[in-house]
Amino acid sequence: MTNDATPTEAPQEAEQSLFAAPPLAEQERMIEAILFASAEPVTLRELEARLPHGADPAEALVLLRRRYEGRGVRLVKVGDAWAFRTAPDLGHLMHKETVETRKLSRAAIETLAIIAYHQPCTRAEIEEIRGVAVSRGTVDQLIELEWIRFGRRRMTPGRPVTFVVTENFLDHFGLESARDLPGLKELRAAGLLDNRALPEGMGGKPEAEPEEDEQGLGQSELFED
Amino acid sequence: MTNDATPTEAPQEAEQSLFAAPPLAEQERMIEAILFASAEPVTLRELEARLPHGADPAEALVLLRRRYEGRGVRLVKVGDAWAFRTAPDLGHLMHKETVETRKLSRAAIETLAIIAYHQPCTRAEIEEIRGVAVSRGTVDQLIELEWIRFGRRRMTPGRPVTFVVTENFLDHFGLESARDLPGLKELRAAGLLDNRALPEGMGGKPEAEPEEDEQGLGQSELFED
Amino acid sequence: MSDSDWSDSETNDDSVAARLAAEALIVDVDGFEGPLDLLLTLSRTQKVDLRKVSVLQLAEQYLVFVNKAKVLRIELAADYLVMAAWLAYLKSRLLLPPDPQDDGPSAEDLAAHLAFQLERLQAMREAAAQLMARDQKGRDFFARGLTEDVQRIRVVRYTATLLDLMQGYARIRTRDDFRPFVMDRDHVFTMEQALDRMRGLIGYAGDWTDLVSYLPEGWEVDPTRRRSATAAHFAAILELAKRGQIEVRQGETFAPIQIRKKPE
Repeated sequence: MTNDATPTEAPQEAEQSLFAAPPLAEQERMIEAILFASAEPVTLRELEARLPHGADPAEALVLLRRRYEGRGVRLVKVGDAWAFRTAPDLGHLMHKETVETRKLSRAAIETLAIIAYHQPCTRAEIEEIRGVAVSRGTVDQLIELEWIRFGRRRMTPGRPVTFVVTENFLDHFGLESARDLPGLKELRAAGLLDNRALPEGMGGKPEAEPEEDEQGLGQSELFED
Repeated sequence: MTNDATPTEAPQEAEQSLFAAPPLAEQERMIEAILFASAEPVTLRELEARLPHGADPAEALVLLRRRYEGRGVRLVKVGDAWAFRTAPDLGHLMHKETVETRKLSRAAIETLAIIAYHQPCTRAEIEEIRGVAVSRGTVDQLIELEWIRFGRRRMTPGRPVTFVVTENFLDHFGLESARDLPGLKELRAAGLLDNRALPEGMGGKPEAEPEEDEQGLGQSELFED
Repeated sequence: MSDSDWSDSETNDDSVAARLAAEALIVDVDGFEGPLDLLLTLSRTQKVDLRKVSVLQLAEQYLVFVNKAKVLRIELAADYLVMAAWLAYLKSRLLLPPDPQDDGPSAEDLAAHLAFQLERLQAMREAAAQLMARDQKGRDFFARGLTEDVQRIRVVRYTATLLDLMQGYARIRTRDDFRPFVMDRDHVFTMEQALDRMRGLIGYAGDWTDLVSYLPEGWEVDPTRRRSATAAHFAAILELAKRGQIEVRQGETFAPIQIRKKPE
């Protein structure tokens, strides 16, 4: 991976970009610079906007990701965005940078997992799964952490709000997308993510039954493509 | 998370570091990660303190610096410390242009309209028609937009400069020449004017003919109407 | 949770040891996140796969727990009691032969659903644990520390249409047509003025007098002025009449309006 080969005429080529997109190697350099400068993931769209006209960030990103394989930092995808992150096996060198995070309560962690695996997910559904009321503080805390946000309202009576996980959530847990949640496939195969209707007459818990199509839609949107 | 690329032996090596310094390539990775994540340039001394015992950051830094030669970011020495910085030729990527469209102010539109209908036209004439002083900013703005430019000086006392509209102006407003601007009669027919009697002599469009009217004579014709 | 035998409803409450054990568990109720969580914990004592858990046995275990809480006079939250009632109902349904006239869900369906709920809660617990065990940002991997601000350059693009231009021009060229409307105060007599006048005059109006005779000098001839003064004085006498200071009369429509001071 010696880079001595990188053409020194690169800057001149950049000037020619008024007429043609810069060479791929040059696009790669540019993306490298942009992503290095940002702590937040940068969306493909923004990369496109910031690169010279005619550049193809998607292609250059493939090259760049490969270049950093096995390095101390690596290129990761977060939703539609890209970011450099240090390799996880080097975390022990970073005590200085470690951010002390508030310890999440068991309720908050479970609520987060339920939202991630069932999204979009209403409060009633969370409560049905946990068998206990979700306190306002729990949801607030997760929203404050920017790990969940409000999704679309469910088209059922009362039009309840739904919760979905955010890009920040994906970034924090090193996930490319919600489809990469650990064990998701197995859970789905076991039918444990189904919104199984309660048998009628089940005591004292008239939970809102989400409309099937809506639920199905949301799920497939998020996980299946 | 795709850890596949990370050399799997790395963590083991790190553990072995209790007894021996990690290989140079591994030290390079470590420094790369530390410099990447640090908010400030890191001194050699601090690197030494943070790397496993026996590591030689100076040597690894040489390798790392070489690795980033010609890339989008480079390893630079800042005083006694080291940091990654954007390659100087890519500084322009750290700007993000946002285009904001704004309506031209009423003063600017009126000034522009007077120049278009009466060109060549002096500032004093514009003020006479509008009945208020024309601010410098308004004229500057129109010049900056390349919608007006200076015409020939008027051969009257003080030799005032005149303004005329530009090709850009015609381009922007889809006109072939300033003569194509509709006259008052047409404006009224188009419902742009109140349908009431106009003061004498205002019924027609002033025949602005820039080429011929450069002199004061042509102008007086226009304004006496 | 202690390993006391909760399925044994015969526990001797008199035994101090048993009481203590029971208390330990009951006190633990704070540690449970609702009845479902308690059920999940109880189901572990069956030491079988959740799919094979005996719901009947579980229901019994739960009811024992609730009864012990009652004995110890520990107040359980309402949802624990609701669950207890429901489990008692389920238990009876499971034990009795099915009622052929009941077309609702069978006791087995209800039991299966409860088992599903427990399995799902368990699965979510495990998923949550897996999630939290992942490498996390700020702990295991890190973002760029020395970021560079992206300078935002705002480019303002001004626009104007031909219509704006023409309207602007039209506005200037027709401006002279507009003359601001100025109220001609010389020919207006206000009600306040009339009221002031009349207040001074009614003292003399012992007999019925025509309103017209009260109009001020110089206001009776010019029609514009007369109209204004008449209107103002008419309004003024109405006000005075309202206050009970004068009386007003009019013989017929359009007949002269007469006023006099109200007799005391």
